Amino acid sequence: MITAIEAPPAPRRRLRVPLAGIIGAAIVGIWVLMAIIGPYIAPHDVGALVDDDVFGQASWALPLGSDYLGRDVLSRILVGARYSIGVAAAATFLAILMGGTLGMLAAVSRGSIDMALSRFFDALISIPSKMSALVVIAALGSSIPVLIGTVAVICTPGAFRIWRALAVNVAALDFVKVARARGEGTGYLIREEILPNIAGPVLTDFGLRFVFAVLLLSSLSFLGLGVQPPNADWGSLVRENINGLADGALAVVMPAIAIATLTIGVNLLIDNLPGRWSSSGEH
Amino acid sequence: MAPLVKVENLRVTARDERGRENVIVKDVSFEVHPGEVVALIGESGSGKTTIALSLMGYARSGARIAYGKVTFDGREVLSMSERELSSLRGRDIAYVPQSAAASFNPARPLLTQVIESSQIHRVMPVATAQAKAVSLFRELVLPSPDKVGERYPHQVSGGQLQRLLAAMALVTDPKLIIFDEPTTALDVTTQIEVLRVFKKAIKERGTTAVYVTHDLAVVAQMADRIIVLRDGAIREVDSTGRILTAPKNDYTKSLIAAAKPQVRSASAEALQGTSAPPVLEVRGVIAGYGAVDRAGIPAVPVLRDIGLSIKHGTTLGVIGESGCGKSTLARVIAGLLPAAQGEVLLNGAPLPRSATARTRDQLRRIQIVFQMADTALNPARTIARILGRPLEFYHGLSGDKQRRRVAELLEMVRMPASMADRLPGELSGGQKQRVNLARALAAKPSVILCDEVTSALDTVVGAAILDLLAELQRELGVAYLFISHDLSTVKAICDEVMILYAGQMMEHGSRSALQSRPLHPYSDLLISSVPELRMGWLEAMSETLLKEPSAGAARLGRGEACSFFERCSARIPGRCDVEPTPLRRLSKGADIRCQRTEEELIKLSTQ
Amino acid sequence: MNPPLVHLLASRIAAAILTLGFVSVAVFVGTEILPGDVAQTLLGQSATPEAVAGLRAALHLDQPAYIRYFRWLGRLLTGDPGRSLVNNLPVAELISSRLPNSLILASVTALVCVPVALVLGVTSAIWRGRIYDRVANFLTMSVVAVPEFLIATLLVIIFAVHLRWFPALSYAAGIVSLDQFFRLFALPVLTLSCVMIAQMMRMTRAAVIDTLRSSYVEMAVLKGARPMRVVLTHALPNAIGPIANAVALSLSYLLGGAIVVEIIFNYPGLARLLVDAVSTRDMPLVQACAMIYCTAYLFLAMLADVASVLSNPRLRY
Amino acid sequence: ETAYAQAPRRGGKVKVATTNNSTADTLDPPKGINQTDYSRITTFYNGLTTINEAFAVQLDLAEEITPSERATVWNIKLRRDVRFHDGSPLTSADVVYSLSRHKDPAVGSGVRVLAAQMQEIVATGPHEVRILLDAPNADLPVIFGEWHFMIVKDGATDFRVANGTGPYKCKEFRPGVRSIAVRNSEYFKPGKPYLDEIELFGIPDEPARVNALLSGDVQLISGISPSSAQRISSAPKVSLFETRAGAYHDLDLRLDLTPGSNLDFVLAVKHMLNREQIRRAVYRNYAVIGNDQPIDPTNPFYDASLPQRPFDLDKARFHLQRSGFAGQTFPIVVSPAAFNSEDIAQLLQQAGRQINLNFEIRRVPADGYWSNEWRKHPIFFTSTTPKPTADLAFTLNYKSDAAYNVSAWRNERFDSLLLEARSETDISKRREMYGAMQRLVRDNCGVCIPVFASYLDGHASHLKGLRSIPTYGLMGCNFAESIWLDQ
Ligand SMILES: Nc1ncnc2c1ncn2[C@@H]1O[C@H](COP(=O)(O)OP(=O)(O)OP(=O)(O)O)[C@@H](O)[C@H]1O
Ligand SMILES: Nc1ncnc2c1ncn2[C@@H]1O[C@H](COP(=O)(O)OP(=O)(O)OP(=O)(O)O)[C@@H](O)[C@H]1O
Ligand SMILES: [Mg+2]
Ligand SMILES: [Mg+2]
Repeated sequence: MITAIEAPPAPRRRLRVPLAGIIGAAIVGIWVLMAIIGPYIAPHDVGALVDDDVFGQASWALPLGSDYLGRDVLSRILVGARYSIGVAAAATFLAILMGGTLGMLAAVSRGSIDMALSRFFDALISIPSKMSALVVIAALGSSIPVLIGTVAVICTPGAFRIWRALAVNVAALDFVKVARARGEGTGYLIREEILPNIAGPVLTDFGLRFVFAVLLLSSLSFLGLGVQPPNADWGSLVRENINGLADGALAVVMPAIAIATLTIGVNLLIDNLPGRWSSSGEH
Repeated sequence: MAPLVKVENLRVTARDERGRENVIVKDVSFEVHPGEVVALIGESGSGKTTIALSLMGYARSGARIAYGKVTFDGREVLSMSERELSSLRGRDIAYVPQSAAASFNPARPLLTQVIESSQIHRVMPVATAQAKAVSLFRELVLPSPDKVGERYPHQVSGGQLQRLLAAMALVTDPKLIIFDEPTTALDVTTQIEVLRVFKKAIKERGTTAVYVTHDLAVVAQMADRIIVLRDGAIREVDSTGRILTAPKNDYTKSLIAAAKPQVRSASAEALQGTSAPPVLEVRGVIAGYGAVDRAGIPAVPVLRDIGLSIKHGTTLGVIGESGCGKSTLARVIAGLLPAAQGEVLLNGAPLPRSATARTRDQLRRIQIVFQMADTALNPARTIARILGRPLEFYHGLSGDKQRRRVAELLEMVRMPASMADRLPGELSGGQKQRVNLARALAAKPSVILCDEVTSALDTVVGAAILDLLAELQRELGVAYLFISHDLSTVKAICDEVMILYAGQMMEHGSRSALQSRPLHPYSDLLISSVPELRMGWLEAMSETLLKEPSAGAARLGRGEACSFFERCSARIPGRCDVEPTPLRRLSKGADIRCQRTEEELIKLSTQ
Repeated sequence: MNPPLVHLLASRIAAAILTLGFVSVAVFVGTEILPGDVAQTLLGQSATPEAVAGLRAALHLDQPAYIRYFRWLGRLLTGDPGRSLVNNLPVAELISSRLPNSLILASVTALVCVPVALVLGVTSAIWRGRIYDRVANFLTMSVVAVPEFLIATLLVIIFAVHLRWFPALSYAAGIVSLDQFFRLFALPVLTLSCVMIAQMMRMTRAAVIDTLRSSYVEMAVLKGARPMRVVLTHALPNAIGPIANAVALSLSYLLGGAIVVEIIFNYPGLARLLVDAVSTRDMPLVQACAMIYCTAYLFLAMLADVASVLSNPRLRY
Repeated sequence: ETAYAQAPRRGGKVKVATTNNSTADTLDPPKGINQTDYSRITTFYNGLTTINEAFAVQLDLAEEITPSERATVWNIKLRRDVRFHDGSPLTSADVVYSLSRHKDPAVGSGVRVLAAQMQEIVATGPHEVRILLDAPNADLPVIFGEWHFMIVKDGATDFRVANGTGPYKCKEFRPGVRSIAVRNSEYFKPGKPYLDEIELFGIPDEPARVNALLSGDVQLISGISPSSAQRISSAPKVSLFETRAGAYHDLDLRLDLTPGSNLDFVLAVKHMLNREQIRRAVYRNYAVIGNDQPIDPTNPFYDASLPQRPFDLDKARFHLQRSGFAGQTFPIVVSPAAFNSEDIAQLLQQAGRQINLNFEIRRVPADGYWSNEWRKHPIFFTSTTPKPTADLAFTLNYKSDAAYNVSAWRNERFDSLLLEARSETDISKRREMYGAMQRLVRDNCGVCIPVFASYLDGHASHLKGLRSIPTYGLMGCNFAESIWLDQ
């Protein structure tokens, strides 16, 4: 006669992460580890021609085969992890920091600040991205920090829009009015009143923007921004080996899988964070 | 007769702040028979809402029905599938939740939400449901019943929302209605209408009801049987008559004893000190919602030429019908809703109309306790942080000091300090209300605008809170604007009372003036509508009240003429509804807004 | 129509004009900052200083920047976007031959993607945590993680080269039958969908799930609403703001970001025109494309904001 | 092969996909800058001459070209049976107009340098033109075979539609989209052209281009990368078509900047180039080993006796030590604009590691490479197209004062040999001089030429008539009048 009706949700202070979240965290963890130690455990030099054949199949010596020049795909992926993960994560954080903060600021301030910020980002998004990238290269030269900055700037307007849209709804609620009536500054409103209440969707936005950043990297490095040969981020690995696609070369498949696993890992983790941050399961 | 509801050994647990499983309902068993009204009364936080919800097989997030059996109409609720539960909820069992503001979807018009259950369960076509809803609105004396359904939740007052919720439950003619504090925010006259509607539904359709409340007077009118709860366990179950007249349990006794409020009021000196300017003064305020036109009148005018003043260390009670503009007045004073005209003065100095333009100290000095306790708390922040923030913000308290003060504040509002780590969603309705009050206290203000601060509290805790307020007033000289619908409370703690009707001040005088005649006809109606702790009062009352032409709800913004005209027993057609109503000073010391002279009023009241 | 909305629209239109002005200045400054100019790109590898100087003079590029800008602006205000510096064709003509293509591709994709994404997002919110949700998220995230050019190329290899179901190139003048239309657009639309669906779907899911925490959702459950109804009529309306914005962002990508698809399927759309124009430093053409893109974006953003305001009565009144 | 055996068939439509496509696409011959433009130009126009498979000059619109005064004055007689697409006959005015235009900077001609030598271009009769050069040049007829020098109608300025004398008429032309050419039934070459229609457009993305051929969407493509060649040659119903030509992608060291100013360093780099490896890994053997001089084996003046420079790290180390740059780091600028530069640079980088020399690869955008980066750094890459004559190959890129002397090489002996050779008529003497020049370049110039790359085109197997003309892929971009479809 006893029945437990509602599934008990994760308690707040004891962080219990669902299995999916653990899997996600594990994937992300492994990749982050690779990003750190990748270059040291890579069996070959990233630039070394180790195979006479091109697009060679997997073998003991080259577990993931060789690329379009006959280089070791495994080593290239291991070394590339640093760029794809490091740069993309840094850029995404930066973009979220700028876009998110300003988005919430716009939502809290409304009025002319909102209008000015919104239109500014609308304008930013309307400037052809190829042009902005080229201008950046021309004006600032090419380096990893510049690459991070550029990816961040390109990702910012989107983050701004989404965050603002989320924050606007919260900013109209009573408890925010209470805080305003207390005389709280914008910073507090953003940090304490708005942010915790949009955490779920905002994290999802982070996950998506991270993917975009990873993919954006390859087109920017193709333009010559940031990652320089013989190093390459994963997107660029896919790009440079695209001719092997018809034969199913591992050189093109494996970097793509690397990106996909990273993406899925990040998003699994985000979807299965404990407590209020959770965006799955019951409430 | 087989019971409609049978609860056996119900145990509900919730995880507490340390993640431990905590029993919040302790092996409760009771029965409800068809056509019966059973009241659940008890301390705030005693598990009333939790029990009510578990009758529908539901537990709030964080809580879990751990054990027990609930039978409804011969079916076992707790072992039902989700699908079966869905068809039960809303159709066979309707629920009127405690927190009205949070229970409405902010994005949808009210009417669609009111008739939603009927549509989900396909009990009637839309048109029929709408017509039925509108007629319920009318019975529940909602303003413009045909139109109010088009509004959105944030556009109506707290009491109006509560009535809309009641209408929502009544539309589908369920077998069992669970009322969770359905009249907490209603003034007495409205409450009478609402209770009458409930009675009618129960009588005409044989509906069974579980009535959760803390208001013993209401219980006396509504319930056949009373279950007294405390700390999640049943203390006493008996018929209403016996509980009210001969309670056995000590706790029940204390509840009933506390139902007759003692007078707590400011010391005489505080009233004497006339030289200093009043702490708070409001002059000629016109306010409302929507765009302001060129004449300075908002699209939806609510307050019409309101003035008041509160002296240091005194309490002004504001009473009036639901929707008359009490909360609006508080919002205007707090600067949340800038007045269209008029000014607000703090210690004699005019305040900017909008809160954003006020200084931090000005803001600190006026604190508002929101009526809708639920939505005024940030759901993502723990109580400790919610209370800690004003301490830090206004007084720079941090770390251990802050924590100690938070514990103190919780203690003051009769809540265990361990609740500090909870999120608002894990509190009961009354607890949230007290957190709101505690937050206002934390600022150490000179004026607190208390918007229905005790409406969700049982008599014992309510009395304790009133004691607290009085004590603070004595010690710190805090002044209160005490908005309430509960006349007895107002009479008990207020030095002066202002009676509002449709945004107009009808009578303003000292507490004692309210107790002596003559009164403004509306005040008269209000006072005679206060429910008494005696069974059968409602029936008797309805008879007399029904004779009054009271069907119409207040009309807003009719220029200078009297807005109480339609319902006034002393009205003079052709004069009251056309001419501007004068303000009169009565010999007892009160001001009233009426065409009738003092003599006429005396004569009328003695008839 | 209610006052805040009218106000919103009016101020938006005014702001849009300012924004366009800002964009045009930014684009102009951009083309100025970029090393190289039309003369150099036209001459390519054969650009010797004298040749460049000669061509530059012929194209009036030797005039000061602000004069060129205001001359362009002046002409634009009279409704003439000028001529391409590269091939001397009227910009209006170049654009009008490309814009419809972009619009067709964008609208076909939008018609496919938006409903699919919203349905996926909403259903996975309804069945959150279940297998369906996990699979849907897994799939959308995996396809969005694959670089667009890889998806496009893969689709071509499978469906055009091996199966021969669809053509590898998507441009054809004079489409005669629905079948042909379908065949031509199948692969580009599929590619774009892979990129776009994830963002809309994930934001829909997240925004909906977020609103599911509210007490009014609890109340809906207590009214007997089934999960589907709870999500559709209670959670969704409150999540429209962020969803509309995610959709607007994704759709804006269709006009300006379909470059990979346009290149791989050889589809003559606006994105490629813009990229070409940037590479050749063809200022009037870059400006025109940027203006169109900006206008479209502002329009979408405005729609999203209107949807956002309409869905939230607190903002509306 | 079989193409010769069969008689060409008339009729049919062909879609051709080339490598470039942008709004800069042009029908104005002087403005052409890439294969797409050249292919269009040859479809709609003719030149005075063309160059054939054997690298020899053939008359086209000209009936006779005769030099006088030691090749300083040239008299040209035009064919009389040629009409433009608008029906007007070809006259000397058209030729004078077409040739003179190159000298106008506003036209933006790609061969203004070559045109500059024509001091005077005058009509001496309705079908006669006389050209006065500023110096003798025996190769002038070859120059006329250049795509840029094709003949347009006198006074033509509007190039939205081509009005030429070519085998096809222009039915539609949209820059950046496509052109449609329809048979010119009044073409002056009897029996030609064979096809009814040619649709030409560029697909810049190489895999997409290859896929378009494989899926049957197009019948002829150019610019196949060596890594896709295998896919095409193994696929049914399509064929790979290789054109050996003197195109090379050279690594250039500026001799007037550090470190190229040190000849030992240059020699070290030249020895570090693993040409075999480059040919195999980068070009999949669709290339001929180069010897750091620009004359390729298809050229009649190629000096086979010149010893091939080997990949020799010991020598490289030796020169590097002598140069004193060992252990230092130098940037190499690469760009997608200069084909294969990235890959070659990476192989060089690897070789450098082994002898303690670091190269840091700096990739710059293709966009604006030629105007902003090219030749502005000490070490960079160039893509050089084949030149129709040894003289041009040297004159344009190696002469001390040449506009495109990318390594800033100055060598008086080379310059004087070049001038001598130009006016020399004795073939064997000329060969000797060109041999000496090849050696000079090989040993002293800053241009490193690892291989000569073949042009790879692909076509549907039933498309016939392609022959290899060593000036460019797609029959030197002159396929239009020769190809036909076999059913
Ligand atoms: N999700 C939760 N997690 C932990 N404790 C909870 C949770 N929900 C309710 N509680 C606790 O359970 C007790 C009973 O709550 P309930 O809402 O049933 O009280 P109530 O009798 O309705 O009180 P009130 O009259 O104030 O509304 C309270 O002490 C409350 O703090
Ligand atoms: N945002 C709004 N827009 C339009 N009308 C509103 C709005 N908010 C409140 N109202 C209306 O203004 C009137 C006064 O509301 P107010 O909240 O001040 O009432 P109240 O006296 O506090 O009533 P209660 O006792 O029921 O809380 C009500 O009729 C209400 O419907
Ligand atoms: Mg309760
Ligand atoms: Mg109120």
